[in-house]
Amino acid sequence: MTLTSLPQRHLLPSETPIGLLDADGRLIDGSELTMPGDDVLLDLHRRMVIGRRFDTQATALTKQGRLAVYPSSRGQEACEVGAVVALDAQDWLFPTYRDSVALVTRGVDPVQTLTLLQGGWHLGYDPYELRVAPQCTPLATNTLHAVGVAHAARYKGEDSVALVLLGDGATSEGDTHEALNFAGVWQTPTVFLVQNNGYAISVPMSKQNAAPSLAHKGIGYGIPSLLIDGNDPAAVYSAVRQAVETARAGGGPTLIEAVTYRIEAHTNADDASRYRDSGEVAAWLGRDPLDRLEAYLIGRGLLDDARREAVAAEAEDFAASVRKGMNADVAVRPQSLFDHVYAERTAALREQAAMLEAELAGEEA
Amino acid sequence: MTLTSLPQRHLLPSETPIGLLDADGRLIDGSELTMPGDDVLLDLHRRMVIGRRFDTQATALTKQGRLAVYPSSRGQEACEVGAVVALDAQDWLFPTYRDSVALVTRGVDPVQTLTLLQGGWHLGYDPYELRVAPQCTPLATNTLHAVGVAHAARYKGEDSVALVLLGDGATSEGDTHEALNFAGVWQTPTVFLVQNNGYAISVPMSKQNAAPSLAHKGIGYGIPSLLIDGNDPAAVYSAVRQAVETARAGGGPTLIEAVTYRIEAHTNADDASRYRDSGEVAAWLGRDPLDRLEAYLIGRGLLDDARREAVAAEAEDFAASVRKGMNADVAVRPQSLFDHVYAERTAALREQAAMLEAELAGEEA
Amino acid sequence: MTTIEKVQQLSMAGALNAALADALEADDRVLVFGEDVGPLGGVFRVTDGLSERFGERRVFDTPLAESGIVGTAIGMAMNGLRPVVEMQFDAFAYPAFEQITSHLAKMRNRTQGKVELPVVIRIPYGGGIGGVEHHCDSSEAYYTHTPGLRVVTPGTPADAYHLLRDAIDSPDPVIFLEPKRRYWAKGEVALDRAGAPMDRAVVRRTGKDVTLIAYGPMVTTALETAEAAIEEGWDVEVVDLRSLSPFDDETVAASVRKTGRAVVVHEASGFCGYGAEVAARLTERCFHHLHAPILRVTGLDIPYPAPKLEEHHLPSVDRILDTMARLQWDDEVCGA
Amino acid sequence: MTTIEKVQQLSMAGALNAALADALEADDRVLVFGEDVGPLGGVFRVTDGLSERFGERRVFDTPLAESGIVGTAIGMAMNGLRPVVEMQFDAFAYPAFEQITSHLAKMRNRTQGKVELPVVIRIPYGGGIGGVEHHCDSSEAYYTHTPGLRVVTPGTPADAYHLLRDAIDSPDPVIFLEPKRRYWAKGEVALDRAGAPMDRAVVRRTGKDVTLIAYGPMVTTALETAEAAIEEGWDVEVVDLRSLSPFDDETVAASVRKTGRAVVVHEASGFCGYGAEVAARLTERCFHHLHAPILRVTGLDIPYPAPKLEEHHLPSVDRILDTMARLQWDDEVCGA
Ligand SMILES: Cc1ncc(C[n+]2csc(CCOP(=O)(O)OP(=O)(O)O)c2C)c(N)n1
Ligand SMILES: Cc1ncc(C[n+]2csc(CCOP(=O)(O)OP(=O)(O)O)c2C)c(N)n1
Ligand SMILES: [Mg+2]
Ligand SMILES: [Mg+2]
Repeated sequence: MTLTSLPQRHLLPSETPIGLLDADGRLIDGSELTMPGDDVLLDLHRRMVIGRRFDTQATALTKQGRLAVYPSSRGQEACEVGAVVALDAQDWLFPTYRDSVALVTRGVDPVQTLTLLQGGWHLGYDPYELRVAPQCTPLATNTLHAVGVAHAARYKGEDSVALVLLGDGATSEGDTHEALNFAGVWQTPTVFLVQNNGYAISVPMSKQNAAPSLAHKGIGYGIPSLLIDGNDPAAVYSAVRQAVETARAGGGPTLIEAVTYRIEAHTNADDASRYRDSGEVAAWLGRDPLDRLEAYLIGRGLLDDARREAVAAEAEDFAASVRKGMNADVAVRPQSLFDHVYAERTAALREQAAMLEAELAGEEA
Repeated sequence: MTLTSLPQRHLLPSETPIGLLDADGRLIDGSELTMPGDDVLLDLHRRMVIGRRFDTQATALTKQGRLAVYPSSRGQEACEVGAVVALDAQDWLFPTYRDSVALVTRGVDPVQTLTLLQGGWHLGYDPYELRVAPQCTPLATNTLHAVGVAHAARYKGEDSVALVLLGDGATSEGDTHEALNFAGVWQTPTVFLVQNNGYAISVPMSKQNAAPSLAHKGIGYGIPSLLIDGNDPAAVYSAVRQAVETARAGGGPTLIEAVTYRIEAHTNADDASRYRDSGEVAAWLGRDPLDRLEAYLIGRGLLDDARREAVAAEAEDFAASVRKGMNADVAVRPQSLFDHVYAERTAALREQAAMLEAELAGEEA
Repeated sequence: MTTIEKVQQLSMAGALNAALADALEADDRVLVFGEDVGPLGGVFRVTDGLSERFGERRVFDTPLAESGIVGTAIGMAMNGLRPVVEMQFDAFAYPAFEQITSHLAKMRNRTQGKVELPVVIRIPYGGGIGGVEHHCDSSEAYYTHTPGLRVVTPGTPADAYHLLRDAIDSPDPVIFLEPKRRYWAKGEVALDRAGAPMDRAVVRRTGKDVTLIAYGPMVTTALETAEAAIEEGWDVEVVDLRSLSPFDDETVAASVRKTGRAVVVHEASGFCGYGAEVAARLTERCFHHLHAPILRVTGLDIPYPAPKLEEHHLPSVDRILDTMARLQWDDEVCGA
Repeated sequence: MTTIEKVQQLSMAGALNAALADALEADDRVLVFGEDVGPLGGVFRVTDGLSERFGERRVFDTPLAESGIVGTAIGMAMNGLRPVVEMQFDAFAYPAFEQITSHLAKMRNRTQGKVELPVVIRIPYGGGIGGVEHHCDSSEAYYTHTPGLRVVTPGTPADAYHLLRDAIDSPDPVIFLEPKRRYWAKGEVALDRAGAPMDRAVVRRTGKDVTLIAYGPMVTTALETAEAAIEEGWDVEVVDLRSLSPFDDETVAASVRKTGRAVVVHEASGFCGYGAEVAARLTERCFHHLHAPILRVTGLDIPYPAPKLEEHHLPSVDRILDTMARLQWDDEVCGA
């Protein structure tokens, strides 16, 4: 009996990551994935350049003390950008702390994106405006929210899809399992994109999971899964787009594992030299997602120096606006502490607000 | 490429449950499983008869108010007995609330087994005596304990294996996922036996999981898995024995799904007519695990009327001893409430013990 | 005022069932789900008949995973629905603790009020039913210590109806604790929306000598104690808190200032139990009115015991009376 | 008494590291595991160098799953080992809540003492470090309300060493709360086993006017307050609880009876916080010695705020002094 003849075949991923562009930006023949149109590729390129510039800018802001902490997604731009571009306006994005580039790609104001890391409040943007859930820190917990949002969309007769991002480490949490299971049983329009960037802080995949791949988890929930090259922006876009369309059409959830690499340390506060070789990083730098897309686009004659420069200039402007926004001092309003605990302040909160008010008045006096 | 040529093939279960004896007790040709020896089969038979008698006795005790509640495993004796007989003395058993028959099969005193359900204390036996963990009520939580015990055994250089029993419903809990993952990564000598008895209280499999089978979860953890006929005692014994031997030899964990059926309601307090047809029950009664083993043994000439009667008489004696033990009034010692909260009573517990002592003295006076 | 047809004799389980039915009827954003709440009608039959009446689209069984239930409810509420979920027994809500504590309680705050989560988590709690381990916990203090959650618990069938309707209508997440030993006790229930607001305590019996503060399963016990106390010559005022968080300082402090003595009763273990907060805050607010320290009658500081021993653990009328006797009735009173 | 070589200047993180190393050295049943505790040495470097020194068999990284970490630790302890596990931050222990509450706390009780679980769960807790959401919770009350758990927290580097050694040796499970804002503060540490028993409070500063009760991160703040109070004319006694559960009634009540006034301080939200228990039980025991109600200075009843606002949430020297001023210094005193 051949594998493909098995009823379960469609639930299993390929043995190795599939892609559309190889590490040198050459088209891979006969890929199962569909090559996106040129306009999409150019859009991916432009957004990846901006995303990367945003990322380096944010890292720079940590050095100036303007951000408390920043988890960089350098090297993961194919996922951060490819996945988001594959969404439509009515779709939902559920990002983690690492996915700031995904947010700005979605159109969230970069300064509002950084509010969390700047320390002014836990969230700077309105999740309903662009259907972007708060960046989630407790790992894997938002997978369930994405399933719930997707289920509610179907209940209300809307055709929106929820895309949730999670890391390799987060797949070990019980919530990931419960979310995949609920999605499988309820057939919710949810797409799970695991960015397997090789590490959960310091912990490598070998200590995290013993499966042939993380995508092999799908079959345990009756969820079709894909194992893709996460440094190939065309592949990420294509896989997510296909999954989103399937979900929108009522075909249920998909699990995608995108194999990529975290080029920087876990955050600026982390010291990656304690647990990995610089040689490993160097090897992955050679598989850079942006370089490969540029090589392909140049080869195809779609990207010339003028356009590259224009995009670079746009990215610089973007970074400048981020710097400007972040250099402005954040006005924090102590009384706001009491405003959003409940729909209305309770009597106890009114007492505490009065105490704080008096303290602050005393300090001023 | 054929399925068997894939590196992942050994991690996937068969498409349908495999067995050694069909529903009529006929030997299945060419099974992947190894037929146990005649002595084992006779032992399984004897213990299944006793187990079933114990089970009906316990149900009867609920009617007389001697037990607060009893979750019957009628119909699941192939699992309850087959799995336990496959263990050696140094192995550990992690049972759930439903697995009282597994306990008595392991040799736990039946009255001590029923202490929990009688309400005298949460546990009546010493878990170390026969390496039987407390029957576990919070679903799936004991899967992790079994992984921990197995890991500790290897750390200490012991060759014991931990077998954990869980239900189809329990597979949905996050803890099951975490346990399978830890076991896979650490390669602990743990055997997971899922008794898929069709229901989690009232909830059928169709609302619980969308995978081709529960055994298909194994591959997501790199754990080899087996899908077996859970009403075939020879198959259960053989599968568990093989998994135990693999684990003991350092080959790591195995996930086994045994497809069986809960003949009775969830517990005596449940009303199964609210959620399932009697026709379904009738069909499963036709696949009775004990009948099929008897048919096979009789066909083989291994079981005659004399032996059947002897076993039945032994089971009756066993039931009588259970009745006797359960009719004895349980002496509860109120002061014991304070004895096992910490290794030593705290000052606060001493105060509370004195209060209770005074109250009881006052009542007597 | 209620029309006569709307007043019925109902058990607490029946009143809860009526509240769910009326809420489902009133608002199709309301969904009811959890383990066995569909065709079975829940292990306590609180959701009896609802999936049949409203369809399995609105009242349904989930896979067996409490974090999953609460986590997906959060998502649904983010997307405009009003989920009412059931945790089968108190201790089985613990797997959902992270979702409750880090998300349900905090979402409004994190998002500066942009995202609100009108989720109700129904949890049968407490003992007194001869349940085996893990089936009798009183877990209220875990939730009341978590800002952002409302925690309410009915003591009567009428309150069961009213508080559950209010909880479902609340823009805040509500932990709705159902005293399982009182599920079957009947009372008169007005199936309307009148009555005390969700966050107010109610004086169930007036008295002048001592305030007995109770909630949930202990309301009945407190009222029995008040009757028994007559013989001791104590006129007991019984306050039913109803809302554990927020706490109704006004009503309760007024009673304690009047009587000058108070006892707070609950089933949960005493140490860091809810009664500690009640005693501490009332002492802060009423110190100079107190003739004696506020005392607590609570479960012992032990894991919930096996059925045959639970009577020694649970607050009883006698234990409450013994405690009242320690309220320094004969002392020289000062500071009042 | 300690030999001179055994006394070192260490940060609290360093003292904890030394305690782990000495425990690993002393007993090969001790294992240290959790997220990133291996080669990285933990995000706070508390396990720095341990996996290198003792090997990854004894000090190792686990998959990323807190329930899994605690659940497997329980199994290992059942089978004779003494696991010391780390939860990376306070709020990330919540996924393990069921394992902690229903198993770790109860196993001894369920099995009538047959199975004991000498597990230590290390949890960095509290705020004051500019951490983003979910990184600054003070979750002690969830654990102290759970019978069967011991809960301890050091206020000084020396106590960090001693309490952790004691916790690892304890036959009971211990929730070991590490005040992360004090990780880097240095102090003199005697690397021996002398000192106060694990379950005793310690008077850190004697005074006669008011007892200031603190623990963990607030011990330093309390001592600073005591110095500042001199100017106000108040002679403050500072008690460091060390053991939150069980509570050392004897030491603390003696202090409060002596001073007649008390304030309890913690970072966690006040409502149903640990301070409620402290105030309630001391009021029960010391009522007639009190000149004023026992007051609490705690975090506000809000989710832990963002870094730029945390100063308003956390108890400060000024807020404690303001509270002390409300202890009715001029009133006619009665009942003492
Ligand atoms: C429940 C929970 N446990 C622990 C943490 C602490 N933590 C933050 S990020 C991280 C590693 C996550 O790794 P992964 O999921 O692979 O995502 P990545 O950071 O690589 O993007 C850990 C352990 C957390 N945020 N939530
Ligand atoms: C964590 C948890 N949630 C809920 C329950 C309540 N409960 C007890 S048994 C049960 C059904 C379990 O089904 P399954 O795992 O299939 O085992 P079976 O009873 O069929 O043997 C439920 C929901 C529980 N014991 N633990
Ligand atoms: Mg990662
Ligand atoms: Mg089942």
